[in-house]
Parts: sequence; C-alpha cells; structure tokens
Amino acid sequence: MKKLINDPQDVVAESVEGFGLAHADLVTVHLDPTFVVRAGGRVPGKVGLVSGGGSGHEPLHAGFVGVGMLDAAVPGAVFTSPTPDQIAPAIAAVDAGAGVLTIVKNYTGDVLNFETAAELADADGTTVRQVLVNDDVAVEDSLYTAGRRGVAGTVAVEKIAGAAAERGDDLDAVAAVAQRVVDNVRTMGLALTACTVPHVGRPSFDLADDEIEIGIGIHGEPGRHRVGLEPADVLTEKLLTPVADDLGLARGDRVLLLVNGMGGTPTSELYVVYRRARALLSERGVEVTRSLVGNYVTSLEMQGASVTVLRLDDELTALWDAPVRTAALRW
Amino acid sequence: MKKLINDPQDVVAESVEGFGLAHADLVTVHLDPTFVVRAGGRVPGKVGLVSGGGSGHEPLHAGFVGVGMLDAAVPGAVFTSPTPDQIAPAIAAVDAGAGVLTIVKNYTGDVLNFETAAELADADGTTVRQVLVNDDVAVEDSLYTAGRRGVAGTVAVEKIAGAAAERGDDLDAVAAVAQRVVDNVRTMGLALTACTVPHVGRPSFDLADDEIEIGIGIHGEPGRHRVGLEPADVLTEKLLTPVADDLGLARGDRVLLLVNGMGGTPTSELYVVYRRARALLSERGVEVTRSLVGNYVTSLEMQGASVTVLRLDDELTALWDAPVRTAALRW
Amino acid sequence: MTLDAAWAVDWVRRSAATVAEHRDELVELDRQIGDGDHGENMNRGFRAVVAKLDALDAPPASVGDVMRLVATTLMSTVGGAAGPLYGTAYLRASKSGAATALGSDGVVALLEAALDGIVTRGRAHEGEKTMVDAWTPAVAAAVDAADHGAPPSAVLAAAARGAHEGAAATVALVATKGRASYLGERSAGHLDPGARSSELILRAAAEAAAAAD
Amino acid sequence: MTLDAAWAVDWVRRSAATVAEHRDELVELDRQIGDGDHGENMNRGFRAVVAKLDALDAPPASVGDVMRLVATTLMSTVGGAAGPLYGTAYLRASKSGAATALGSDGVVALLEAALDGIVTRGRAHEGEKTMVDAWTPAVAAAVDAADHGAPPSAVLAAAARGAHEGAAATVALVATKGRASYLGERSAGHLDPGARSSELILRAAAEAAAAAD
Ligand SMILES: Nc1ncnc2c1ncn2[C@@H]1O[C@H](COP(=O)(O)OP(=O)(O)O)[C@@H](O)[C@H]1O
Ligand SMILES: Nc1ncnc2c1ncn2[C@@H]1O[C@H](COP(=O)(O)OP(=O)(O)O)[C@@H](O)[C@H]1O
Ligand SMILES: [Mg+2]
Ligand SMILES: [Mg+2]
Ligand SMILES: [Mg+2]
Ligand SMILES: [Mg+2]
Repeated sequence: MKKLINDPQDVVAESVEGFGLAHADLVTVHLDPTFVVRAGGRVPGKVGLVSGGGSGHEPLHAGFVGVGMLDAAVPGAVFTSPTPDQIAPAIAAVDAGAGVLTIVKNYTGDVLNFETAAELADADGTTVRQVLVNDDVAVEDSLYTAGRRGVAGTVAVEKIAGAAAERGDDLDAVAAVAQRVVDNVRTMGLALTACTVPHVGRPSFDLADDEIEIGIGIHGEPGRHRVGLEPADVLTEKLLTPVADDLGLARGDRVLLLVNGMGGTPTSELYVVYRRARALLSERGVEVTRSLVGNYVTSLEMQGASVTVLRLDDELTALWDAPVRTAALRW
Repeated sequence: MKKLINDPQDVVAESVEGFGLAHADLVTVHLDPTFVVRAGGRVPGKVGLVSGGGSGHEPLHAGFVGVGMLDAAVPGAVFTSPTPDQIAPAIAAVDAGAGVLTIVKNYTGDVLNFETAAELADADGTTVRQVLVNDDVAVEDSLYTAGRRGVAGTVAVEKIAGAAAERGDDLDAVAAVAQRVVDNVRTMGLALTACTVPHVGRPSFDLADDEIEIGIGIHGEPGRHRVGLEPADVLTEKLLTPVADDLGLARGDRVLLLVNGMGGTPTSELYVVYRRARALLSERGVEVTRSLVGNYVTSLEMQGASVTVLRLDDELTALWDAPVRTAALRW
Repeated sequence: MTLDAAWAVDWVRRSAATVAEHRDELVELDRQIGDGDHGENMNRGFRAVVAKLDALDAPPASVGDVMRLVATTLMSTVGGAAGPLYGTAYLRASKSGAATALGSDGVVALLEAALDGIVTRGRAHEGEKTMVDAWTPAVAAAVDAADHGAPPSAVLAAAARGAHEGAAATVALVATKGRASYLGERSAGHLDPGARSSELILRAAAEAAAAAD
Repeated sequence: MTLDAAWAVDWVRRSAATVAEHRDELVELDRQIGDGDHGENMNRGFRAVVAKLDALDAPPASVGDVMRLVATTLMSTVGGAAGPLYGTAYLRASKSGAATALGSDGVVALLEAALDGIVTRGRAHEGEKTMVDAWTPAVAAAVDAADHGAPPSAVLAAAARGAHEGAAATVALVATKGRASYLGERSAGHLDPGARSSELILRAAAEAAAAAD
C-alpha cells in the first residue's frame, strides 16, 4: 500500500488538522472529539446544518462547511460513521436557537450514530430534525436491503439546504426543502479500480484488469455486477439511464447534472462522461440548466465516476445559485 | 489500461467539448484548431493572457480561463505541446489592442511551438511578450539540461498575472509581475505511481510497490531518484527542503504554500502533506499567509504530490486575493 | 458458583485480546461483503475499553459497572454500525447485570438484555445475516442450559457454542440488513463479520467463566 | 540520375509507412527517457501528411513543393519538440529543393538545409543526445559520398547509414537537451527516440531513391 500518510491511525486527525490550518478563514477545527465548524461561531437565529460520516469521501463533508452550506461536519474514521460523542457536541456548537438539521447518508452506521446523537442533543434541549439522503439507484430493492445509499446527491442536499438556512428559513422549511432535493435526486456510479483503506492495507475488492464494477457505493463496497471494458459513452449510458428512468424524467424537465469523480479519475475523463450524459439527456428532451463536474464525493483514490441528476424547479435553482463560500465549493 | 474514454485519439476533443458545455457561462470552446477563450469576447484595452501546453494536466490551463485569470488556453494532445496553428489564433482571439502575454512552461516543445506562434502573431501585428515558468527545483543543473521545468508554480503565475491584467496594467507591467512570480516560486514533486497516457496504453514508468519517485515532472517523466516507502512527514521534508533552500527563505518571510495533487491522490493526503510542510516552514520562521491545496496541475491519474512555495510581498498578496472566476479557481 | 465483577473484567480483557488477535480476519470478512473496517473498529473500541479499565482507581464494584464502562466506551470509539449496536447491547446488559454477582438466571438475563438491545437498535430479525444470527441461538442455548440446571460457566459455554453455530450459518444467508445487503445474492457464501465478532466475544465470556470456576 | 517530385512523394509515403510501423517502438523509447509520445506524435503528423497528399488535385511540381507540404502539416499536427524541429527541417529543405530535379549536390544541399533548420530551432549541438546526433553524421556521410562522385541514391544510402550509426551512438550519451536531460545520468543506456525517427526517415529517403533508380 502506497499512501502519503504517516501512521494509518492518525490519518484522519492529521488531515483534518491540515485542513483547518489551510482554511482558517472558513472553518475552525476541533480535535478530540473531532469535528469542524464554520469560522466565526453561531449565526444568531439561523438553523444549524450538520452533516458527517466516515472519512475518505473528501471534500465531503468538511469541504462544504462555510457560508451558505454546512455549519458543521463530523468526520469518522475512514469509511466508518462518526460516534455520537463527536456528533452531539457538533450539534450543540451550531445550535443558535433555531434548531439543527442533520443531513445523514443512509447507511446503518450513520443512521444509528446520528440517531443516538440526536437523542443526546434533544436531552440537552436542542430541537433536531434529520433528513436521510438515499439517492443511489444501484440499490434496487429497498425491501431486501438497508435501503438506498446516500452518495453524490448529498452535495446538492447540503448546498440547497444550506442556502435555505442562510436566507433565514425556519427548521421546518429547511428540512422540507432538503427533503425535496432528496426526492428529486438520483445517482449511479461505477469503479475502474478499488480503493485501499489505510488500516486495511489492501484493495477493498478485487477487480480484474478488464473488468468494471457497476453500481458501487462510496465505501469501496463492491457493486451489483461487473462488465467488461467498454467505451466511456457506453458506460455513461449504463449510469444515466437508470438515473433518468428512476426519476421519471420527462420532456421539458430542467435538471442539474453532476458528474462526480471517485478521487482517482482525471477530471478530463469526467468531462468525457459529462459530454455523453448531457447528450443522452438532450435526446430525452431534458434540459441541463446547471452543472457540476469534479471530485466532490470520493472513495479515497478509487478510479471511477458517478452521474447524479437533480430535477430542478425555480426555487431549487435559485437556492443552488445562492452564494456559497466553502473550501470545496464557492461562487 | 482502464480509462473513462472512448477512442484515445478523441479524448482531448471530447473532454474539451464537455468542458465547454459544462462551463458555458465562463468559456467558449473552439474546436479545430482547439482552444478555449473567456466567454464574452475580448475585454477592450485589457492585456490578453494566453497559456497552454499538453493536455493531461487538468484543470491547467482551461480550468483557469475566466475573469481575473487567463483569456485563452490552448490544449495540445496529451503531454504534447499544442501547435502554432492552435496558439496563433488563440492569441489573435484575445488581442484587444493592448498586446498579449503568453505564459509558457519551460519545455523544449512548448517553447518552440509558442515561439513560432508568436512569430506568426507578430507578423499579424499583435505585440506578444512571453514569460517562461521554470519553478521545478528537481532539475538541478540547468547547464546540463533543457533548464528547469514549469510545473505547479504556473498556477500562481497565471492567477497573479491575470489579476494584474484585469486591473488594467499594461503589457510591460503584466509581464514584469509575472516574471516576479517566476523569480519567487519553486516546486518539487514526487510520485507514488506512474500515469498511463491513453495513446501509450501502459504506465509512463515502472515503479516497484515499495518505491517512490522523487523529483518527477508533470509529464509522467521519471524523476531524478527513487526512495523506499517512507511516512508522509519524511517525504514532505524531501520536497519542502530543496524548495525552501533554493528560494533562500529567511525568517520573517511570508509565503503562499501550494500543495498540489498529481490527479490520483485523495485530497485528505494532500492535507497531511500540507500540515507537515507548514510545520517545517514555521520551524524556519516563515509565515504561511496564503494557502492552496488540491489538484491543480496534474499528470492524469498519477498518485503523488508537489509542494510549491511562493515568496509574497504586499502587491503579490493583493493580486492573489483579487477576485477570480474560473472553472477551477474562484473567489 | 456465581460470576462477579472480576469475571466481567476478565471477560472484557479476553474480548479485547481475541478481537485484537482476529482483527485482520474480521477486516477481511468485512472487506468481502462490506467496507473492511469491522476488525479495525472493534479493535479500536476494545483497546479503548482496556485503557479505561487500566486507568480505574478502584476495581469496578459490579458486573453492571463493567458493562456500562464497555457500553459508553464502545459507543464513543467504534462508530459504524457495530458501535451503536454493541454499545446498546452492553448498556442493556449493564442494567440487567446491576447485581454484584450473577447466577445462571442472571447470566441468561444479561444475554437476553444484550440481544434485546441489538434488536431494538438495529431492527434486524433472525436470518438477515447480521450479528443477531449469532446472538439469537446463543441466547436460546443459554436459556436451555439454565433450564437444565447448568451453572453459569456452562450456560456461557452453551451460549458460545450457540453463537458459533449461528455465525457459521450466516455463510449461506443473503444479507437484507447492513452494508452486505447492497450486494444482494453476492453476499451469500461469506461469513458475516459482526456474527463472527459476536461469537468471539461470547467465547471470551465462557473462557473467563471457566477460568473463574 | 536525378531525383524529382515523384521521388519526394514516394519518400514521404515511405516515411509515413515506416513511422506507422515503428510507432510503438518510438513510443517505448520515449517512454523510457521522455514522456512516451514521440511515436504517436510522428504517426499523427505523417498520417496527416499522407491525407493531404491524397487530397491534392495535381501531383506536386517540385521536391520543394512536397517538402513545404510536409513542413506545414507536421508543424500544425505534431506538436511537442519534434513538431517545430521537423517542421523547420522540411521548411528549410523546401527552400533548398526548389528545383524540379536534384542531383547529388542538390541532395546534399537539401540534407544540409534540414540539419541547419533543426539546429537553428533547437539550439542543440552534437553529443546532446537528440536527433542532431543522427542528422550530423548523415550529412557528413552524404557530403563524403557526393565528393566521391556517388549518384543521388548512393548519397542517400550513405546518409541513411550515417544516421543509423549516429542514432546507435546516442545510447551511450547523457542527454543535455530535451526532456531526457531531466534524467541526468539515468538517460544513458537508451536510444534517443528523435534520433531513431530521423534514421527511419532517412532510410525511407534512400529506399525511395533506390526504387527510382
Ligand atoms: N441492522 C443491523 N442489525 C444488527 N446488526 C447489524 C445491522 N447492520 C449491520 N449489522 C452488523 O454490523 C456488522 C458490520 O459492522 P461494521 O463493519 O463495524 O460497521 P459498518 O457496516 O458501518 O462498516 C455486520 O457484519 C452486521 O453483523
Ligand atoms: N533542443 C533539441 N534539439 C534537437 N532535437 C531535440 C531537442 N529537444 C528534443 N529533441 C528531440 O525531440 C525528441 C522528442 O520528441 P517528442 O517526444 O515528439 O517531443 P516532446 O519531448 O516534447 O515530448 C527527442 O528524442 C530529441 O531527439
Ligand atoms: Mg464502515
Ligand atoms: Mg511530449
Ligand atoms: Mg464495515
Ligand atoms: Mg515525447
């Protein structure tokens, strides 16, 4: 295993510490327990937005802490949900009296730990609402699974809920708009290579040189099936079609198209995927009015990509366009 | 070779086309010959800024086209300098009467092709000045080489020259400030893995599982020497020390610290490197007043990183801070 | 024969030792059908538990005190699915094990409370390829042994055997809870890591009881 | 015996064929001490040249016309270091080869002009491990052959042999120009890709001349 790290046990702490030093204008980092809050402290009257999850998906979530997006991010060990004793203080740190919305990716570990943390916060008098992100259409039948996973669509939820909170919406309204994003966003991903978790020391799954894993999550889990090497245009269709079908996209729909890299893919390749996804949407009469291309929700150094589509309306578009100032997203 | 591409011959064109579709608010893409210009056309009276080079270093250069940075970028084939018949029209497209500065990374191919293009542009009545970026301290003795290479320091040159042009400096002044950046910026990089050029189909060099290549360029060239696997802190010191020594950094100096990923490295690891580089600078009494961490000048999917230090003064700091609105850098 | 706080401490130390010893195995099991962190998570948690035990001024007064220390420490250091699940199991066990010494019925009650905690938190039923599939037969075997008048150490030995059989039986199952469920049919043919760690921990309980005999 | 535009066209087509055939070898040579694109660059360029030749309404009138077509096409399609270097070489050759037919002195003048173009553009001297190290002995051998009264085809055969020897001799050299120079001592032990492509192209010239005999 080759990585630019020291002891695998220290990688999250050292990385978050470096992140805090590099972005002191945007964030304040707390160590032990580890969480990251927006610089400048609570914003009186504003709904607090907290997200978190296992590390290894950077820039998610800490890279989205700042004006117009998250108030706090709670990084767990690599690919391991954070613990309630990290999450609860983060909730407390951003509670400015208007309540706190937690944005939780739908994984058993995340759900259970955030649930416990919310109980603790509630006991301390903080009103906590939660939205569960579950955009991954690769998980087909939620009757026989832990339910759809939360993957790259999380960026859209955090951005749009962040804008709603920033403009002064109350907790119910912020939760409602976050849920509206969840209801209208879908993602599907693939991997060309697995990733290696530092404390594991070997690739998360074994993939032959001529195989591609379709329907991966973002934790180096193997996907649903494998295909042979195919041109990017063909692979993109395998991602876009289930996403568009599941969303029930219709002629005239306007959408945000996010092509997300898994961490080890050159952005030039992401634009090749973007080009094809956009052509496929255009064939369906769907108009791409907003775009995002880059590494936003990653799996360490995994090579691969996911395609996310969010159905937009005027309000979601306006909230997407609202100013944001974070380490990884700003306009 | 596993890549999200179609025919290797088409990857640059398709990627640039996708880039243009995704960022139509920022850039306009010309195909055949291929170049990218700032959306909205020439800015009357403003010095035009043109850069370019082989593809495979994305977001460099097209990702830096926009307000406050480049007016045009000219992407060649992967790792191959663009040709004069691409560069000359790009120069012409951004000549608003105040002349054009070309920012050229110091490689024989780039130098020769930009030189020829400048002759063509000059024949067409455009005043062209050039600044050569050569920040790579891995190239030790320029008497016995083609001279230092231009690597990640290019970002700083383009950002700061872009700000100077945007505020209305004339061609001599923009060229002078660009040269001042070149004189005060140094970089050193390493690779954990090689990258694979699409039309080559195999890694650019062979590296054992326990070897790290020190002093790499950004074209998948092998570096100057190899070392065994070492902790990130030790490796970071091998990068930072020659950079700081060569710059002759002194107690009290203020600097910009750029930790750049080669494309396949998780940003979490870049922050581990940043943390250590910052500590080492601090030991020298050098204050890091500006920071940038991320994949800015890449080598396709190579895993690795480079450390760049730019000695700042008040003017360079102000120009660095000036607003920028491009696909890859904005504030 | 009853089991006291010293047994509980021994159980916990033996748990930590066996989890450390099987760390890589648990990682590998989780790598195959999950995300490869279970061995690391459990090892991190139990190392923290041992550190807390080592730092105590006085030995814990009751089984319940030991269980509470384990519960809060695992909850705050393990993360993932296993953290809250084991955390709740030990928390419930701590309430059940408040007495200073446990007889066979007390041991059964403690195991039942732990299983109940896991099910309440995780909402998994038997047959979903989770740690519940180790704990359910373990509790059944413990109940059966206690009903037949077995002493606490024999009750725990039965529980350990039950857990072993239950864990082994997860190989054939298709997961419908937890991360392995995303694999669908491809999850079959692999031992569930949480069932395996449960088996290890229950075996440690039996061994500690045998040593106390 | 003189060499005319038909010979020049044949030379170019043979160059394209040999570059295509050796594409992967040139890539591999460049991969070892450069960035692995030389074979691709040259092949892209010569394919474009052939396409332009195929698209001509009338055959080119002079050697110079052919050289100019090659020059402008390589300049606008090859990129990298080789594009401007070969482009300038053919551009200078086109001026020298303006005559409709070349005798031995004309061939020598054409080769000298090409080398001169490369040196003017690239500022490399002999011994720096570049294509100059193939062209310099090639020109010397051509001059020598012409001085001894050899016909054009024999002059080109001599040039091809000189290029071959010069290219082979680059193996031992440490590069001090071009991308390979960044490797320092590690550049020794490898054939320079540009010297190798120069050798191929000059051999193609000799073969075209032999076929015209
Ligand atoms: N809903 C659930 N109920 C009971 N046990 C579960 C549930 N979900 C997962 N588990 C158990 O947790 C184990 C995985 O733990 P771990 O790898 O530490 O967490 P994560 O899945 O978050 O990475 C599984 O092997 C399974 O035994
Ligand atoms: N300054 C120079 N003068 C002459 N030839 C050079 C010079 N620099 C490089 N070359 C030649 O160019 C070849 C490399 O060409 P190519 O790989 O196409 O370009 P690049 O180095 O830009 O990738 C080298 O093998 C060498 O023969
Ligand atoms: Mg996990
Ligand atoms: Mg090149
Ligand atoms: Mg796991
Ligand atoms: Mg080359």
